[in-house]
Amino acid sequence: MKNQFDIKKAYYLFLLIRKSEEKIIELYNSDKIKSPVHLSIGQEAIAVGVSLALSKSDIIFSNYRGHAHFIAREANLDKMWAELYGKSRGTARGKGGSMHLNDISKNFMPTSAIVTSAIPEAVGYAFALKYKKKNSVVICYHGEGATDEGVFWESLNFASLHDLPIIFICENNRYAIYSHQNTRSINDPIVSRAISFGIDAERISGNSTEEFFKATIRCKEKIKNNSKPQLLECMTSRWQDHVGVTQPELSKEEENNIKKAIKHDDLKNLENKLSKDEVLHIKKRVNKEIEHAIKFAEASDFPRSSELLENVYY
Amino acid sequence: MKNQFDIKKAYYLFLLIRKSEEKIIELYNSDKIKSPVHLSIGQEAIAVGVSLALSKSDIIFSNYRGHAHFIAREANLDKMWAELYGKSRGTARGKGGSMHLNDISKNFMPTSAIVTSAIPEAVGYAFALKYKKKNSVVICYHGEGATDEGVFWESLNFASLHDLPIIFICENNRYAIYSHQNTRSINDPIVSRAISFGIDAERISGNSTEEFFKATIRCKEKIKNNSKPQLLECMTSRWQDHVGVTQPELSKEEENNIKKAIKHDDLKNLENKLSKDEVLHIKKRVNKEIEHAIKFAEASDFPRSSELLENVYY
Amino acid sequence: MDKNLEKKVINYGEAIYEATYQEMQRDNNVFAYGLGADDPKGHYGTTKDLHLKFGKNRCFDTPLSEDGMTGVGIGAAMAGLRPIFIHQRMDFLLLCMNQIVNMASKMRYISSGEHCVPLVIRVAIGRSWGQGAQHSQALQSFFMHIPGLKVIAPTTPHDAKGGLIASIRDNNPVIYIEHRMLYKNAGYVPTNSFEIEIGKGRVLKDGNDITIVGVSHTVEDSLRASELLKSVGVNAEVIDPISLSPIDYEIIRNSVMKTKKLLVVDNGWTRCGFSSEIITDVAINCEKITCERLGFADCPCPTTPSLEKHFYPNPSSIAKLANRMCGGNIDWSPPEVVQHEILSFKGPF
Amino acid sequence: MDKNLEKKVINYGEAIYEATYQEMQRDNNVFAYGLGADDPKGHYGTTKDLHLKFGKNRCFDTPLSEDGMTGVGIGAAMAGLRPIFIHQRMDFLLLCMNQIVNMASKMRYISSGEHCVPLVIRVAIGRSWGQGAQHSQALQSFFMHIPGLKVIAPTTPHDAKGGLIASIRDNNPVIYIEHRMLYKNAGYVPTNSFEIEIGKGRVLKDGNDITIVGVSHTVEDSLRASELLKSVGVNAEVIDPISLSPIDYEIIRNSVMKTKKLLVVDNGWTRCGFSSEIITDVAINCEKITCERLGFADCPCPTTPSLEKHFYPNPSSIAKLANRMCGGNIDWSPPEVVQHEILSFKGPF
Ligand SMILES: Cc1ncc(C[n+]2csc(CCOP(=O)(O)OP(=O)(O)O)c2C)c(N)n1
Ligand SMILES: Cc1ncc(C[n+]2csc(CCOP(=O)(O)OP(=O)(O)O)c2C)c(N)n1
Ligand SMILES: [Mg+2]
Ligand SMILES: [Mg+2]
Repeated sequence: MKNQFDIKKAYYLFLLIRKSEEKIIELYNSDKIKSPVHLSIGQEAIAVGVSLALSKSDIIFSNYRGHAHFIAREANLDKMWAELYGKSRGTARGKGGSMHLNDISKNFMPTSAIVTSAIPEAVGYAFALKYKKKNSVVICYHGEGATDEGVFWESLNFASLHDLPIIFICENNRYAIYSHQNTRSINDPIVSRAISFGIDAERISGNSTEEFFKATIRCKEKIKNNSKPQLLECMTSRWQDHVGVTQPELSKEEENNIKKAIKHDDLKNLENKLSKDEVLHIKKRVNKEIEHAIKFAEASDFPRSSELLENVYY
Repeated sequence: MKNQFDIKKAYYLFLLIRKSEEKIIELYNSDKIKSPVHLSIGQEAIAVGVSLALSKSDIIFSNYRGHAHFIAREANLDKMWAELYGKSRGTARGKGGSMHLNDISKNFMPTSAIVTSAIPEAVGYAFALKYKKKNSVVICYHGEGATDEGVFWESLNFASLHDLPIIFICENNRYAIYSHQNTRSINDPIVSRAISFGIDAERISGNSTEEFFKATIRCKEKIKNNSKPQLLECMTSRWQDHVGVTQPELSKEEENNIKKAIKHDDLKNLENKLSKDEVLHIKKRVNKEIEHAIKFAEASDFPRSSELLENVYY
Repeated sequence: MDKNLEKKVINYGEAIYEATYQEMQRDNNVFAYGLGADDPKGHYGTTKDLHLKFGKNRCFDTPLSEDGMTGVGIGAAMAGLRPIFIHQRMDFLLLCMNQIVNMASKMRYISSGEHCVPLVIRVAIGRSWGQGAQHSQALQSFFMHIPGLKVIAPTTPHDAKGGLIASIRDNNPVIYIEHRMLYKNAGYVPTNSFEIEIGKGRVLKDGNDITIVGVSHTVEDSLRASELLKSVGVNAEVIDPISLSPIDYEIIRNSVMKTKKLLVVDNGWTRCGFSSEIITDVAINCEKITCERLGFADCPCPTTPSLEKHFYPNPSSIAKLANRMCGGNIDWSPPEVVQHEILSFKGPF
Repeated sequence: MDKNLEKKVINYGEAIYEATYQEMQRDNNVFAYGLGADDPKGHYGTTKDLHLKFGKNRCFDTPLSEDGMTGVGIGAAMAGLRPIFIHQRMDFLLLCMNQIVNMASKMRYISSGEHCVPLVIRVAIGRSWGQGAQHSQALQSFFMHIPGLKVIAPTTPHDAKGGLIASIRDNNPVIYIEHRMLYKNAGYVPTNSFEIEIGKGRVLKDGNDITIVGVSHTVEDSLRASELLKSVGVNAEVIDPISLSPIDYEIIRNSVMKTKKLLVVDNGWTRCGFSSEIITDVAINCEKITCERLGFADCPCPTTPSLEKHFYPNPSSIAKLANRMCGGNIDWSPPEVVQHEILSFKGPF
């Protein structure tokens, strides 16, 4: 982690996510991918900005929409692809799929398909960090929909009660599947609610990688100084359907919002700040890495049937 | 319901609660009462003040600490006592006990022993009132401890989303069993949290029957005008142990608080506003009613064993 | 059954829709809610456009608050409404256990009959196509365990419709279990409103050699297995219990008295499951019956198809075990039967 | 068992305390938390003053947030701590089902062994003295149903201590079930730290005529019933399974091969319960065994003592049924046995 925003790295990670997701779309109907996928296209800036602000020892909790968080954390892309293919060299030897990625070498915890369920665990992990007097922080990514669940507020309450080192990253794309946030709560309340639960909370608009980076740096600093848990409500939008690779059925208004967002795609903004050569170099690298990952996945075997009953118990 | 505070009636109900609870203490160790009891002594002003502000058609949801709410609603005292005795003429024919009182003729709903569990039901009932275009409101009594549960916030969110006719009466006695509120959340946050969930919320200090009455009237008016759900945080204290009739093990500080509260006992304040004759008359009436209830309970039979399997299904 | 009614071939999803639509039409107190209840896909069409037809107070979306929303349904039911609470996956019921078990199931008892909770909780069981550990559980035994709850799991479109109408009209909380792999199942269904009796099972195929009892989608697989078994001369009787609580013990006892062999194929884990309940009843009440059970493998459900195919019982694993129980060749390998509904399933996820 | 260890007579509650204390001493990663964990009464003394001895980060009270607090325990366990999460009543676990079933039980599987969840969830079952419908449930079958969880329910102080230490050291989530009516039970317990093997049952009394299997407090009642049965010449074998998942099927099978009769006395409802699991295993694996079961009546628990006494199995109802199974006089009315622990129970509530 440096306090300086590294545009090249940001562009590289952003592109790696975008291209991976696009590759998934391309391959999806071939039935090679054995797992439903929740794509992150449109929301990558958050994962990239946040991840660039982290140290190796920081801990990541994410969710079923976790590809961007996984890749931005520089977790093992080969294994991620093998997992999507249901293969034994996958992050969970094919037993988890896209919704349950993990990479322990990067402190990327197994993700859950049940909304909000990993949030109290993230808080528990932060509790353990404090208990053991470690300096790391926990990053807890979640959607705005996750804040509808009561356990979200139980988690925030406990985090604030114990001053735990945790940053909640609320990715507010306004939707839970097809439900707009307004149909689930009034007054756009996430920041005000979080504050009432004793959390330092701030909204970051603009869907800019660099702004998310800076905000995360600020949070980490605040945690160091006053050890209060933090929440960033990161405004963004999801350009694909909730799940799978079909096109979403959108209202005119939402269609326009997404068009606008696409016009301001931060990937282009980052690209514009780099030289042609740099861009070309990164593009090549990204393509190569994705090709490599797909080859890795293709070459891997499916797990043997005896694995069915393995790892139920320790 | 009248908008005028009826001191005589307030004193009568208050005394009826106090004397009933004291009678329970007196009888408890005789093993006639077959049910654990959570006494309301110290908190009666809330139940009395709120109840005097209600109409017949309003709906009450309470909890395991429900004697005061039940009596203040002028629900059937004979049946309550029979229920405490485990007898077949009890409110639940002896199958519910103190923690599951109900009186459908007074719209007093069955109470629950699981903290917070009746709160979403109160909200659901309010939903039904709106659905059926009724004018009544739901009163939902609960402790401050109940606000620790996530489902409390789910309930408030839904109530505010649908503008439901409900008044949450938070009886803040600072304790959940032996846990002080400060060990469960920071910054004394109930009102601010409720507001962030879209609820009109206000704190009422002073433990005064009349103030609780006035506040409830205000809430009912606001519901009529803007149909927003309301919350009153009613500051109070519980003078007995959490459950049973033992004396609580208290810190010096809390002991002093309770001493102070006893000195300002609103029962005495009410009494002081009445003539000697009036007081005497009410005292007599209260004693008679309690005696009657106890006789009723004593005279009732235990349920027949065949009742064991009755009323499991409709 | 329903001899004089006009019938039409519709599928399971349409049957659920029809039941809901007709009941909402009949009774203003019926309303349907849940995550995505009014979304464009309308839960496999089962709630499609109900919000447009009946207004958004009678069919509405909710916040992601399963626990609270269950309580809301209970409270509304106590006030005289008849809510249908819809879940995209049965796994989400784990968030609602307190309300269902501590509140709904006991409301009548703790008020000695003063209150009742006519709430229907519709839950879909998922499987396959990578649904994995958290999106494929079938937890019927939890609800069967609890007095005060009714549980039904219809298999045919006929019973899906008649069962849902009966559930809506029932004054008790009913867990109505549907299986995603059944939505496309077609069959004759009366066009008018009708109820099946909750608590009665159905013999779907007569036979003398062995009794096979399935649950929900495994009834389908048991029927397929019975086809396989014909080729080895085994004539299986296949029973669809339809109602899991109350259970029609009689229909099963009567069948096993005849066949002397019982194979229960659960659509769920076996330990303390539906299958243990059925076998136990038979072990206690019938003499000299050979019993076996099949169900989910004793592990969470893996996503990869290479393992998932060993996780579930299937027509050929059912047939193989049934044949062995009937003294058949233990080396018999029944052919794999194509389960079209599973292969063709591509969502909506 | 533990032949060479120094032993002392202590009660069940003290055994739990001793196990916790010794483990907290041994391993800094062990901590205990839950509602009232540090309150003056310390959960029947089982956590008494631990916050003073080990500091308040190692024994602490929580907000009333059972769901969230379970997740906190899981997360802390994933980070290498060994939490003991304590509940005053098993009924409250209904609020935690999502975390226990969807998260804790599957964490290892969905990460193919990268993670484990060494979390102990201690839960007390209540009964009598008006605890009623919501404070007396015994939901062991829910947890037994789920692969990935271990479940134990010790009866003796010895097994309470050795079982808790084993649970704390186990790398899987363990549901540790204690019964409020057992806290005062006294018995010899090694003073030093020791583990029992999770998954092994124990024959508490040898006999040839019938096998009686209890669970938690009904093991006590089964022993009492076996005393009653002596008077009619029936020599019962009483088995304490101790571990409910994994289950020691062998010890039960071996016993019933000898006695040919099995009576399972559950401390919970019977449908899809512990008793159905045990009887089913025997029905499948052993020949010609007569089976019966007892358990909670098929209703919520009433508060009034006049009905509650019919809700639970008791020594004389157990003895009566066992005697009938052994061909004894069906009109035999065994005397009522005084259950001191129940009569004398007056809280803390
Ligand atoms: C407890 C629970 N309820 C419902 C679902 C179904 N579901 C899956 S994703 C999702 C939307 C969640 O929205 P949000 O938290 O905003 O995240 P996003 O998908 O927008 O990233 C829903 C409702 C679920 N998986 N878990
Ligand atoms: C879900 C749940 N958790 C814990 C308990 C145990 N318990 C019973 S009452 C109580 C205290 C609740 O405090 P509060 O809501 O403030 O109400 P008060 O008792 O002070 O009136 C607790 C923790 C319970 N009954 N239900
Ligand atoms: Mg969203
Ligand atoms: Mg309180």
